[in-house]
Order: sequence, then structure tokens, then C-alpha cells
Amino acid sequence: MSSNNVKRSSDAVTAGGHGDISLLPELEAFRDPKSKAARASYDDADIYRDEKSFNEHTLAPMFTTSRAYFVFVIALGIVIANGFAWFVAQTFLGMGQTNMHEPLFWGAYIATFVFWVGMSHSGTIVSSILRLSQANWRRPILRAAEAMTAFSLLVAGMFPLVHVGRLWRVYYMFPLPNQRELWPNFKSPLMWDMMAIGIYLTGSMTFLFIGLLPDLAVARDKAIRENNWRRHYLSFLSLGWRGSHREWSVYNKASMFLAVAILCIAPSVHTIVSWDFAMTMTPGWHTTIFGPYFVVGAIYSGIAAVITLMISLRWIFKLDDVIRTLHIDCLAKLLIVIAIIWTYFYFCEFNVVWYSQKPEEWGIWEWQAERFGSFLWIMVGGSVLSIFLMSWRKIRTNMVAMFFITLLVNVGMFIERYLIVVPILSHRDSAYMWTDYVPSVTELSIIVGSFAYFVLLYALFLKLFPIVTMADVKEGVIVSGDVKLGRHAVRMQVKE
Amino acid sequence: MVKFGSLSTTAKVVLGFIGTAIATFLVLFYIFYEGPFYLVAHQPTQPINYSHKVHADDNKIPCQYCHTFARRSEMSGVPGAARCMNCHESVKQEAPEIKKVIAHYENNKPIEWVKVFDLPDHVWFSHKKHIAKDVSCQTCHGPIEKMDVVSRTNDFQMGFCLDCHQENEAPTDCWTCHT
Amino acid sequence: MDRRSFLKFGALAASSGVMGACGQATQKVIPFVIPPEDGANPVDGYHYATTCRECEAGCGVVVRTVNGRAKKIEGNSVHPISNGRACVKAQAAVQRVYHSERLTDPMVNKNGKFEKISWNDAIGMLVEKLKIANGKTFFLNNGANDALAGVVDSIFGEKGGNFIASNHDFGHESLIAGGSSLFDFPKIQLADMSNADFTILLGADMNESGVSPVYQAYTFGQSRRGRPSKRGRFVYCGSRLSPTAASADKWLPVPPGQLGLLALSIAQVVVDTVIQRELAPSVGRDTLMGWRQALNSFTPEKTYKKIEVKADYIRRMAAPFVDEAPALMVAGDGVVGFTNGTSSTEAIEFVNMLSAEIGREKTKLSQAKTLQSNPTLKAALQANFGLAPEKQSFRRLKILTDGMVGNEYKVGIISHTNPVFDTPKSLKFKEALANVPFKVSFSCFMDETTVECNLVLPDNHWLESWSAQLPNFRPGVPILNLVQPTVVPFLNTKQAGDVLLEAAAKAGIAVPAKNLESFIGTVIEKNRAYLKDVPTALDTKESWNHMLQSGGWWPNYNIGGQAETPKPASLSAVSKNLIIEDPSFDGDDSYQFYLHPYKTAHMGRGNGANQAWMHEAPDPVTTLMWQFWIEVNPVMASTIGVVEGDIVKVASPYGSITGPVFPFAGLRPDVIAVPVGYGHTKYGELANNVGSNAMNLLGITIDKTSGALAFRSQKVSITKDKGSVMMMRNAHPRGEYKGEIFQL
Amino acid sequence: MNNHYTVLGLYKKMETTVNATPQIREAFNLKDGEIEVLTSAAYPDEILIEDKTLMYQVNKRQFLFPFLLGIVGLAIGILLAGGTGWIMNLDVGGKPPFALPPTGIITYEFTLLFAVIGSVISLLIYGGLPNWTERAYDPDITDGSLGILIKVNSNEEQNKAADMMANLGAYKVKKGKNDF
Amino acid sequence: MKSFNYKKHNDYKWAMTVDLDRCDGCGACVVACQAENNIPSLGVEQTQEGRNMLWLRIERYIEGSYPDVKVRFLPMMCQHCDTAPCESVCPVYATYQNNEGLNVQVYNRCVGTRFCGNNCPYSVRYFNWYDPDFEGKEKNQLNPDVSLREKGIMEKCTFCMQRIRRGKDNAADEGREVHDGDIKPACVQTCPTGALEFGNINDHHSRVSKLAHSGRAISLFEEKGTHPSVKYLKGGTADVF
Repeated sequence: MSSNNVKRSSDAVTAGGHGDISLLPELEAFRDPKSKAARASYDDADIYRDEKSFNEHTLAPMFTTSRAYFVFVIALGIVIANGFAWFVAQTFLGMGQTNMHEPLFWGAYIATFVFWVGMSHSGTIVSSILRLSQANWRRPILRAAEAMTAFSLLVAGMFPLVHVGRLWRVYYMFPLPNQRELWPNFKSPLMWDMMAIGIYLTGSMTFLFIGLLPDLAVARDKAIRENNWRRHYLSFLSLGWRGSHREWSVYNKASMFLAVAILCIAPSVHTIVSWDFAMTMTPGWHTTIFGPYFVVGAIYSGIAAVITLMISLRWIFKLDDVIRTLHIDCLAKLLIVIAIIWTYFYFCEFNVVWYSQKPEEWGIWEWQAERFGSFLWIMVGGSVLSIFLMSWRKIRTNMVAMFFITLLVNVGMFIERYLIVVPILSHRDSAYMWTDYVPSVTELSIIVGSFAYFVLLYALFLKLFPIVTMADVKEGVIVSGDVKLGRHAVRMQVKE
Repeated sequence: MVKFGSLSTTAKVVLGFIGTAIATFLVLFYIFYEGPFYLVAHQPTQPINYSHKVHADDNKIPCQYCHTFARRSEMSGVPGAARCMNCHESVKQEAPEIKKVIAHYENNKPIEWVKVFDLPDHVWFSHKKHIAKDVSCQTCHGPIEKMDVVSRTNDFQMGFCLDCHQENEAPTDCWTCHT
Repeated sequence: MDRRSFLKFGALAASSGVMGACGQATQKVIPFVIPPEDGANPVDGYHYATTCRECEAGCGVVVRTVNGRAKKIEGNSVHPISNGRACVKAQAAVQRVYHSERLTDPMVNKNGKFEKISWNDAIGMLVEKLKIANGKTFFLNNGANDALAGVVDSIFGEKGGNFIASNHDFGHESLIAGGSSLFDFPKIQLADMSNADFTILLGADMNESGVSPVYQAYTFGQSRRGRPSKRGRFVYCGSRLSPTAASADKWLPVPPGQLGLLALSIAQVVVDTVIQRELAPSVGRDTLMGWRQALNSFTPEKTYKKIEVKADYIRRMAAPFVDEAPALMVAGDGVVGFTNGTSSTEAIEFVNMLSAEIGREKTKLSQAKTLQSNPTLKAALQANFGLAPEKQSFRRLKILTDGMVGNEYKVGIISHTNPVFDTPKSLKFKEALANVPFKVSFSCFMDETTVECNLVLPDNHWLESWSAQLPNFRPGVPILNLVQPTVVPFLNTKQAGDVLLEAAAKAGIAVPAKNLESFIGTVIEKNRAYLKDVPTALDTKESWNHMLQSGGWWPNYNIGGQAETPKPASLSAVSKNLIIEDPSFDGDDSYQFYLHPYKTAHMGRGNGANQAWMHEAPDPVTTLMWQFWIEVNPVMASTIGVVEGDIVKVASPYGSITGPVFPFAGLRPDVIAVPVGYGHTKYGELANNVGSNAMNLLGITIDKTSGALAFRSQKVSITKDKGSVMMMRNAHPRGEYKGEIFQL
Repeated sequence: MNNHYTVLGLYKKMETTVNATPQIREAFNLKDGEIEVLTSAAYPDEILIEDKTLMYQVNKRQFLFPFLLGIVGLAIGILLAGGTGWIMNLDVGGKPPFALPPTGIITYEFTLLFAVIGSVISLLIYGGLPNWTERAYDPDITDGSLGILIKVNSNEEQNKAADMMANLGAYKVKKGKNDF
Repeated sequence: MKSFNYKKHNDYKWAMTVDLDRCDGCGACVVACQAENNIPSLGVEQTQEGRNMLWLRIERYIEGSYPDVKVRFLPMMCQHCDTAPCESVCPVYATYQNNEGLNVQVYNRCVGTRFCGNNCPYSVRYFNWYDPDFEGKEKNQLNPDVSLREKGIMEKCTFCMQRIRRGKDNAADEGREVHDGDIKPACVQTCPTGALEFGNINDHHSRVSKLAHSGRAISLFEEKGTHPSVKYLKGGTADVF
């Protein structure tokens, strides 16, 4: 396809007429009567004018701040401060502030930790898979997803610190040369875990930053033009990005490479997290399926969280034209696939134990069903129900429905993590030591604080960095054009 | 045409501050980690102004004459007043410090010495074992026979013990010292 | 700031940490002025042999002390009772010495408030009161046969209206009385089960309320697995599956009070078999036929209705008593807790002796082994270190109480016993005590009785004391236990014996010695010639040290001793006594359940209740910690409509208690089991308000023969009460071990 | 170092830009590294500069850094997981001092970590980043304008080029010195 | 099948046997352990939360229903497994297998991840949820040979390691090997029924070795392959009738 074909024509919009199926997602927004302004700007063939307004439009969440935002941030701050206060109390008084007890040594903290690590799998996996497969609809949503990865990892990384008994000795776990000539034990899954999470955090932060580079330049230019205070860090962080051809070529290659690398790291991370459990000889944990099951569960909860987040962003920042129903629709389709795989794995795990009726393992299921029966139904039922509901396009494109469905999925996935940790540890080999557990106020406060912390990080990110992957959207617009097929002009995408 | 490096003073200060903080933390962490600062001069005032120099150096009294337990026990055994009186029943009875000792002896009231060389609770140390291997007192206690007032000369960090143990092929199994 | 907390700050705020680096907390080294002569390893500590006084079994223990502080108590491996073992109470004794609630100074009660006074004032006050009382003094101890009791006996005696009584473990009188009708030794017959192949434990809860838990458990272990290729079998009969019953091979739930009948039923089978097989025991055929006649009404078939044990079982149980395998019957609380306790004990001992008579191999049974001890020594020790057994019955305590009500006493001296708490409420000891104008308490802790006293004199803990003690049972050899101080007393306390001797001397009463230590020394020196195995070449001090080093004196029968079987004084005369009356119970038909109060190993009669270790160590059967409970059979629980943790109310004509219910399958449905020792009100922070006191329910039912309190003769009713509590159990209610490990 | 002069012409339309680049290149005989196109988004290769020889060639060595650092990471992983296990020769659960599976896991993670770091380093080095100095640029570029930036050796050529760019449809032409 | 490099025949290999036929559940060992090893008592509040700090606990199982009911006692302490699952999961080597077969817990190295506790099938590891509470006079009872554990540290039965060390020292001073019975952990020393035995299992003449090789000896959760140093001798019930 030569470059001559790549030209914009003013009848691109009207030439559509493909019913509801859109081959050109970018244009869908402009057919949406709600965003007249956007349509007007794209109706004009002048790239410069509509790209400017596009910039303005997508940077608006970053540069304009309402009073409600400050109220929201302060409210989050209070919740976080509360959690932090309990954490400090726990550190100074002792882990007894939690409700954990022998032999239930891991409780809600680790469940939440696994949950957050799982959440982190949305961003990078979605981002890198879609990037590598060059799915066109990925373009506007990558940033939001990647940021989610980074922040949920930050939150997840906090939990081991909250969890350990001697926070002030945590550096024993770092491989630092020392006069004691002691080293950490790399045979411990916890060391793998620590390394994997650290590396994944580094990787996904890098990935996020590299993806941000061109958009930082956009924001920088705007900030400099408007003499906004953000120009200080933006010009620093954008590294002097000019958008030269050389920069773009190197950048494209690097981000592809990063996508591959992250795609290699991400599943390994959650596999290793699952090995924290599966490597032990505790019945109920010691199964081979845990690795893939955790990875799929992570992607499952991650994608659901991405959808929840997208819908919130779209609603709060009026980004309907950027994050369109199409994206939710596509993500929901992906979610269905993952949900089916997850349910399948869950069924596999259950079925094997159910059939063999091996007492120590089946005992756990009975124990679970007895004590956490309703939880179990929310989790499994939620998953099956969501698959069922999302099969309808009407529901997939109904933002309110999708919001609640994905929320339900994540509540279910949180329960799943809780059920992996708590019932199994409360039903150990040593029957004398069976036990019951309910998280304490300290644990709940810290966990609630962690959610607030995540939202706060996200909220701050929104105000400091562009949330829409602008360069990617622009690239999508550039490399697409109308091709005449029969009597219809069809929007096509240039692919290398 | 356009200068990108428009780092304002504020930004520079903030960045500098963060950098300095990280650097400081690293340095402090290193210090804390390597622990040389444990070697705080610890030279407490003792109830009796006893001089190791006078006894051990000038008069060449062997260490284990007073610290009798050292070769057969984990503790070196700080001598009781009765041990002092072995000699001081005939020597220097009139000196003011000796009078204090005599008072303790006669009232059967123990002398409350202040501990100078102290190991943490989680370390188990046996004098007996080390003396059996001919480790000199000075290896750990420094030139104690030259001291008028005893001060701590060693931080007793694990590295110190470990170096010597490795050098002499003593056991370095954790439970050798940690119970 | 110590090193650890410093490091903690270091990690959180490194900069402030460095500022705060001020080295380590000052530690002091305090050497002995004159080091102990033996020059032993000072960190390993000094090991002193002494005798445990937590109960009166008289186990020899070795105390490890470091820097003048007792750290650990172990059994004395050369001691014939403890054999190097120790029970839970001995292990926890160190916690009592250093208990934060120990009485520190003499105190005087001024209208309910205690004020500290000096020892001079306190002793002065005591002297003054003793002078005024001029004989109308009573002394009450915990049943200890020790030097203090001996001193008191010689100071006060039974002259001029003085009265001496003891509040010791319920039922021991019956054990003594039942045994002494067969043996010429007024002590509890405690069987050495070491060589027994088959043992029937009749309500003998050796691990919780045994006469000597350590000795009995030791012999139990020896019987079970101590001998090559022989395994002792055990059957437990009783109304509750106690931990001891759990370690037996079989539990037979027998209705309360029928254990003597069971023994007689077995005796019937034994005698019958002996006659049938024409075995020729030394007793002669006539006597045998006489027994057969007397036992005629006790055939297993006839007794089935009462004892609810299948005739077949009884025959099988009786078989080992005839066959060559050494077999034994051991009586315990389940026998003596009823009005027929003494006769039941007699019946049990009768079977034992009968079995020993007829069995050819029975001499191997060391149950009857004892050493000939010099009668002079025996008498001297009895007189000086202890009270005569007849002074130690519950009946006497009742007489004392009645006397107090009748204003017969001017001064009361109470030593280490807490009758206000651990005797039945219906005895009204507290109310009676109010009639005594001046009461002195020697105690280590404030308790329910001590707060009623006018003068509180803190006693040394036994780890700080001198004493001599005679065990309350006969373990096969004569034993004199010595108690020596192992801890340097660190509180302003004085030993009760010394104080009493000093006060008595000042009050113009003749005293045997200046202080307790010299009293013991004098007695021992007088009888030194009779103490076997103490080398005669040694001088007084050396022999004294020699005895202290081993913790007392006992002949070493393994080396030079000659075993002697005690004479079955009146085995043939027993036949006329072979009758067991039905137990009588207190309470009319509206009270349908038998109350089964029992001691736990940890709480004892209540003095363990102020120790954290005792609360924290889970009860063996319920695994409850820090908690009181009422045991009911699960079937009965569902009849009443309660589940575990629901509060129930147990009522008798004398009072009622409430507590959470613990359904326990090892309990007869017509029995309600309640642990004693809970429900303190003035015994310190840990003990107070934990549960209810089972003594509130008991009436005064006395075994007429021995004068013992028939403490399981109470009938009660049970009703559901409001509310429920969380049960702090160590075991999960549903935990099951699915292994074959417990099956041989 | 010789002084050089830069000219930045800003175009609104892609077609004009595509037309302008070959003409400017030929007029000033620009070689590789003397002409550059500034855009707000990644244009596919060959669209804006059709002559492949002038196009920035992706340096094959851009993959060298990830590769080399990946090997470094591999070594570090083996040293950390295997080496420290060898030093701390403690029997833990009967596992050998040098255990292959954990070493494999740690090595895998470290290899990827260093590869990621390597790719970032190569991005910075080959992309000429970061560069916070004064450079030829206009904020309009991020708003969608296309910029043709050339480097010439003299003031005259600079003026000439500026005129030429304006003639070729640039709505704005900026001149600069030493800021290519 | 022993772990691969330690515990040769000429070394000590400490082991314990628990005779279930002898155990009567009295609990003397439990308190002896608390007294010897400076184990704090947790108090009512912590017990309510389900915590306990009994390095040695006596597990009680009830089987059957009235009147054929059995109550079983199973003393449970750290099994000092040869291939201990707790060891390999510790990220800082705070627990390891020493060359005498002991599963050593190094308190001052412990970070408190509690992973070891999760991987112990016997659930015999305990955690210091709070700082131990030894106030005032109670400090007098603390054993100077055993360090106090601060909050955030895992701990467990050590086979009274301090006694083993002292026993070996004393033997070394006298220039001999440790005799059978020289070293007794607190629980073994106190056990009234003699249910517990301790000694060097590599010495074939030791009591513990004989018992451990008797037909009754089994390991708990043998199928887990942990190779415990504590052997249980089957028993508790035999048919009487």
C-alpha cells in the first residue's frame, strides 16, 4: 500500500454505513452525536487543527482540576492515614494487632497481596499482547491499563512489609554483602517472589515511562505554552523529546522489545506468587495447576479492573469519545475468554479433588463450603453469571451493567484469594490445630487503606501525566485510510 | 530555539534534596549495617576505682588469679570481695579504695560492678572454650592490662567473631553461638 | 534504650537513630562476696536437692539456681518417689516464688484494709494475743506432715483447749482407714504398679488428683512399657473418663459409689475360682468358704443392676487376679468420694491381698515391698515431723468449725490453707471464723481465708525455707524428706516455723528449739544412729550435709536393703466386713444428677489458679485454657438444649453455680462433672472471677467410718441459663486424627 | 567543531511535507543525519523521507545492549542464586547447596530485568536522549504540525533554505544555530 | 533415605521417641518446656484470639461416643525433620538443619515472614505476636542459657539445644563421648511416666535407638517424606476383654 492511499477525505464519516460494526474505531466517536465538538474537529481535513483539539481534549483531565477532586483526594488521604496509623501501631505493638494465630500465619494481608499482584497483570499483559498483535482498538486505553499495573504493584509490594514480623530487619532479605557474611536463601519461594515482584515493578514502571515519553512531550509543550507549573517536571521527564524520525524509529523498536520482555516477566511473576503456596506441602495449596490458575486469575481480575476503571474514567472525565463503548466491548470479549478459562481451571481443581475424595484435600472443600459457602457462591456464581451476561452485546455496551459486572468479578476474585489463604491454613494436616479466623480492625483498616492508596496514586497520576495514549491514537489515525471496496469506502489500517 | 532543560530552581532544589536524602540514607544504612558506630566508647565509672594496670601490668598478677571461673565456665567470673581480701588483708590496707572493699567484705555486701563488655542476649559465649584454645584475653578485651579504667575496645559485631572463627577453623554453625 | 529497640528505630528513621546512639543500657555484675564453696560452674548454676511442697506427696526435686535465683525444678533422680521425674505443679513452682502478687511484708487488718507493719510489731502482736488466749488457740494447716506441723504439735499440742486440725485433700482419710484395716501402717496404701500386668483403676485419677501423681504415673509407665516383652493392661472404672482413664485400655462407666461393689463382685469370682480350681492359698479352705458365703450376694449377675458392668467383663477382669499375672486394684477419688468410701477401699485392698496370697508369682509385685525401719525412728519421725493421722480428718475440721461458732477459740493460726475457698460453703467456715477474735495467717499470697485474718505474716516460699517432711503415703520405703532454701529470700518474709517458735518463746510457752532449722537438726541428730546408709563416721555437720545433698534420707534398698512384705494383719478377719452399704446421696428427687467435682492437675484445689502457666497449659481432656467449664454428657446436653459454650446453672440445696457447658462423651449421662479450684474471689488478678466454685454446691456428707467428706455425694439439678461464651479451647472441636497410631 | 546552522520548516499537511523533503534534500545535497522530520506521531517508514538512504537506519546495535545486559543478568542470577547457596552451605530441607530450579528462576528474572534495562539504555543512546539542551523545535509539532529540520554549513545556505521551505508551503520557518 | 550430606554414623544425631502407650496426658512436659525455654504466657486476650505458645503441646483427640469413647493424647513438638519443609522456605536461612540432625531456629536472623509456619505439617512453629511480657520479679525465673525472643520472631522446640550444647561441652571437658542419658531435654527429664526418651540415634546402644528401631516406631505424616527425628511408638489401647 503506497502512501498515496493514505489520505483523509471529508466523506470518510458518511462513507461508513457499516451498521454497528465499526472497522474504524477512531471514527466511531465522531458518529456519536454526544460529542459534536470532536466530530467537528475531525470533519475538518486539517490534521493540525483537529490534532490540537484532540490534544486539548485528552489533556483536559490533566490540566483542569475541579474542587471535587481535592475533596476526593483529601478523603482518600484520611482513609490512607487511618490505615497507616494502624500500620504504625502494628509495627510498634506487634503483629498481635492482627487476628492471625497459629497455625494460620498468613491471613488477609497475603490475600490482599495476591489480589493486588493479580490486578497488576491487567495492564502489561493487555498492553503488550495488544501491542504485539497490533489490535487497533487498544490505542487509547493502554496508558490507563499500564498505570494500573504499576500502581497495583506498588500497593502489592507494600503488603509484604506490612506482613513481616520484624519490619526493621527486612533488609536481611536483600542480597547485600555484609560483615556477617550472610546471604538470603534463594531456595525460598519468597525470595523468588521478592525478586520477581521487584523486577516486574521495575519492568512495568519502565514500560509505563517509555510509553509516556511522546505524550509527556505533548503535555510539556502545552505546559510551557500555558506557563503551567507542570512544565518543570514534564520537560525533565520528557528527556527533550522532539519527535524526530530517529527518535520514533528507536522508540518503536524499544517499545516492541519491552512489550516482549514484559510479556515474559508478567506470567512468571504470578506463577512465582502462586508457588509461594504451591511449593509448600500444605494440602490444598500443593497443586500443579496453581501456576496457570493464578496467572489466568490475575488476568481475569486485571481485565475486569481495567474495565471498571475505564468506565469510571470515561464517566468522571467525560472521555466518552476517547474511551468508547467499543473498547469496553472488546475488553469484555477478552474477559469472557479469560473468565471461561478461569472457570475451567477452577472446575479442574475442584473436580479432581471431588472425585478422588482424598480426605485432607476434600476436607478443605467441605470446610470451605461450610464456613465460606456464601463467599464461594459469590465467587463462582459471579464468574459464571458474568460470562452469561456478557454474551449479550447489549450488556457489553451498557456501561452501568458492565461497571457492576466487572466489580462483581473483582469482588469474587478478592474472595478467591481470601479462600486460597484462609480456609486452607485453618484446616491443616494437624487436625488439633484447626482454627477459625476473621480479620481484625487493624487488618481491615490497612486493606481498605491500600485500596485508597491505589486510587490516590491513580488520581495523582491523572493530574500529573496524560492518561490517554495520545501518540498511539495519532499513529492509528495516520496509518489508516479509506479503501474503496465495491461501492463502499472501507476504513483500513496499515500494518507492517 | 527551544530549551528543554528548563529546570527551575525549585525543581533543582527538590531534586537535589531527594538525591541528598537517598545518598544520606545509603551512607547511614551502610554505617548502620556495618556497624562501626557500635563501638561507642564505653568507659563507665566503677564503684571501686580499680586499676587493671596496677594489678596485671605492674604487679603481674595473672588474669585468672582473680577471674577464676574463666577456664572452667562460660563466665569469666568477676571476683568477689573475698578474693580481693586474699592479698589486701596484708597489702595496702590504708588506701581509701581498699577501705571501701574492706567495708563491703565486712558487711557481706556485694560490690556492684558495672559491666563493660556485654554481648547481646542472643549470643552465647563461653570463656572456657576460648581459653582452652589459648585465645588470649587481649584478643577480645584489648590491651586491658594497660588500662587504668577499663573501656570497651571492641564492638563485638558478628563479623569480628566470624573472622576469628574462620581463621582458626572454629565452628561457624549458627547454633555455636545463637540459642 | 536497649540494643534491640535501638535497631528498630534505626530502620525506621535512620538519621534520628544515629543521634540517639548512646550505647547499651548499663548492666551490673554482682558477684558473691564469698563464692559458694563447691565452686561449681556458676552459669550452669548450683543444683540443690530439696523436696517439692506443692502437694504433700513429697517428691524429691533438684533445683537449679543461678545467681541465687531458682531457675528450674527437676525431679531428684535418686529419690524413691520422684525417680527423677516431676509433675506440672513442681515445674510451675518457680513461677510462684517470683509471682508479682506475693505478699511482701507483714500486714495487719484494720477494718478490712491491710496495713504494712514491721516484723517486730507483728510478732509482738502475736505474742500478746497468745498470752491473752492462754491455750484457746487453734492451728489449721493443709495436711502437711512437716516440721512446722511437728513444731506446732509440740508447742500447742492438745493442752488447755488448743486444737489442731488440717484441711487436706478430701478422701485421703478413707484411703488411710481402708488400708490400715488390712495393714499395720496408718498411711495411704499406694500401689506400685511397676510389675503389675493387669491393673484395675477404680476412680484412681492419678494424673490429676492422685495421691502422688509422679509416683503413680511413674509406676504406670513402668508397668506399661518399662519391662521387656510385657505390657501392663489397665482398666479404668468410674463415672468420668478422666485423663488417667484415657490412658487405660478400657473405660467402664460405673455409677457413682458402686466401685466397692465392683471390687467385691470381682472378689466373689476370684474366691469362687480359687475354690473351684482347688488352689491352696495359705489362708486355708475354711476361710475361703467363709468368704464365699459372705460374697454370695455379690455374684456378677446380682450386682449387674447396680454396677452396670456385664458379668462377662467382671469375670474376665477377675481372671488375672487368680492367674499368675500380677494383678492390682487401685482405689482413688472415685471410691472415697462417697459415704461407703472406707469399706470400698477395704474391699479393694482385700482383693489385692487375696490375689497376692493365692498367686504363686505375686511376690514380684513390689506393691507390698517395704523396708524394715526401726520402730523408734518411725515413732520419732512421726512425732516430730507431722500430725497423727487421727488429727487429720474432715470430721475434725467440722468439729473445729463448730467450736469456732461456739466461741471456743481466742486465737486462730492458719498456715497455707484456704478453707474459706476450698471447703464446702455449707460448712460455713467463713462465718465461723468471724467468731474468732484474732486470726493469724501464714501465707505467700492473699487469698479468701487470709483476707479474713487479722494478721498476715508472709511466709517464705518453700524454695526459701527449711523444713522436713514425711510423704503422705508409703512408697515402699521409709522416707524423710528435707527441704532447704535454694533461693536467697528477696522479700521481707520470714519462715512460719521460726516466727511461731519466736512468738511462742516470747509468750512463755515451752519451745523445742530456737528455729526450725535447728529443730530439724536436733531431731535428726538424735535419731542418726537409726538412719541407715548415712555413714556413721561422719560428724554432725557432715552427715547433715550428706543428707542435704541427696534431699533427705531413705534407705537404699537396691543395695543393702531387705524387702519385707507387710503382714496382712487381718486378712482372715476381713470376712465379716465384706459388706458394702449403698452410698447415700444428698439431695431429693428434684435433683437428678450426681455432682462429680474433680481436681485438675493444674488447678489442684485452687492454689494453681493464680499462675499463668497453670491457666495456659490446656486441660488434658477439654483442652480449655483460662476458663472454667461444666461437663455434661452430649446426650444430656441436647436434652437440656445446650451446645458447647452455653451457660448452664447447676443447683443443689446449698447453692448454685453457673458456667459454660462442655459436652463430653466420656461422662455418664447422670453425672455432671465440675472442676474445682475455679471461682476465686480474692486470690489475685489471674485467679479472680474465673468460673465458679464447685464447693458452693456441696453439702456436708461424711463417711462415718473415716470421717472423710464424701465429696461426690451431692445431687444437683441442671438448667439452661442465659447467654453463652466463647470457649478458649486449644483443640479444634472437629479435629480428628485419622491414623492408626493409637492402636497397637 | 564547526558551527552549523539549522532551519526548521513547519508544515500543516502531510502531502506538502512529502513533496518538500526530496526537493530540499536535493537542493542542499543533504546527507544522512543532516535532514530530519519532526512529527507528533510515529509515521511509517518511507512516508516522509522516501529515500531509504537518508532515512535513519535502525542501528542493529540497538539490540546489543539488551543482549549483553541480558547475559550480565544471567551471570548475576547464577551468582546470586547458585553462588550464595554455595557460600551459605547450609542444609535446608535437604536441598542441595546449588539447586537448579531456583537458580533457573532467579536467572530468568534477572536476565529479563537486565534486558529491560539494556533496551532502555539503548533507546536513550541511539535515540539521542536525554538531551535537555537548546534544540531546534517548535511546540506546534506536538499539535500535529510536521517539521522538516535540516542542517547546513553557512548562514547563506540557511537563508536560502528558509526561503525554499516557505515556498514549499511551510507556514512557519525557524532558523537556529548549533541546535540540530 | 536421609538428607544427602550430613549426619554420618560417627556424628551425633539427636532423636526423641514418644511412647504413646505411656503418655497419660498430664501436661508436666508442657510446663517444664515453658519453664526451661523462657516461653512467655500469653494471657487471656491472646488465648481468646486462638494463639498459644506451647512448644510442646499434648494433642487430644476424642473418638467414638458414650460408652465406647476413647480420648487420645499425642504429644506434639518440633519433629526436627531431616528434610524439613520449614527450612527451605525461609528466605533468610533463619532455620536450617545442623549436622546433628537438629532443626535450628536462629532467632536473631528471623524476619518474621511466617512462611515456615505455613509449611510445617505438624503446626509446631509459634510466632511472637507481641513482645514477651516478663515484668519485675518474673525476670528472676528466666533461664540465662536461652535468649528471649522479641516480637515478630518465629520460635519452636529446640530439643533444649542449650542442654545438648552443655552436655557436649561437659563431655568434651572430660575427653569422652556423650553418654546415653547425659542429655535430656526438659520435657524428657520431667515426664513422670517415662513416655519420652531422648538420645543419639546413631549410637545403636542408646535407648532411643533401640526404641526407634522397635516395631512400634512410626513417624507422623510419614507420607510427607519429612523424615522426622521424633518417632512415635504406637499404643494407647489394646484389647483387654
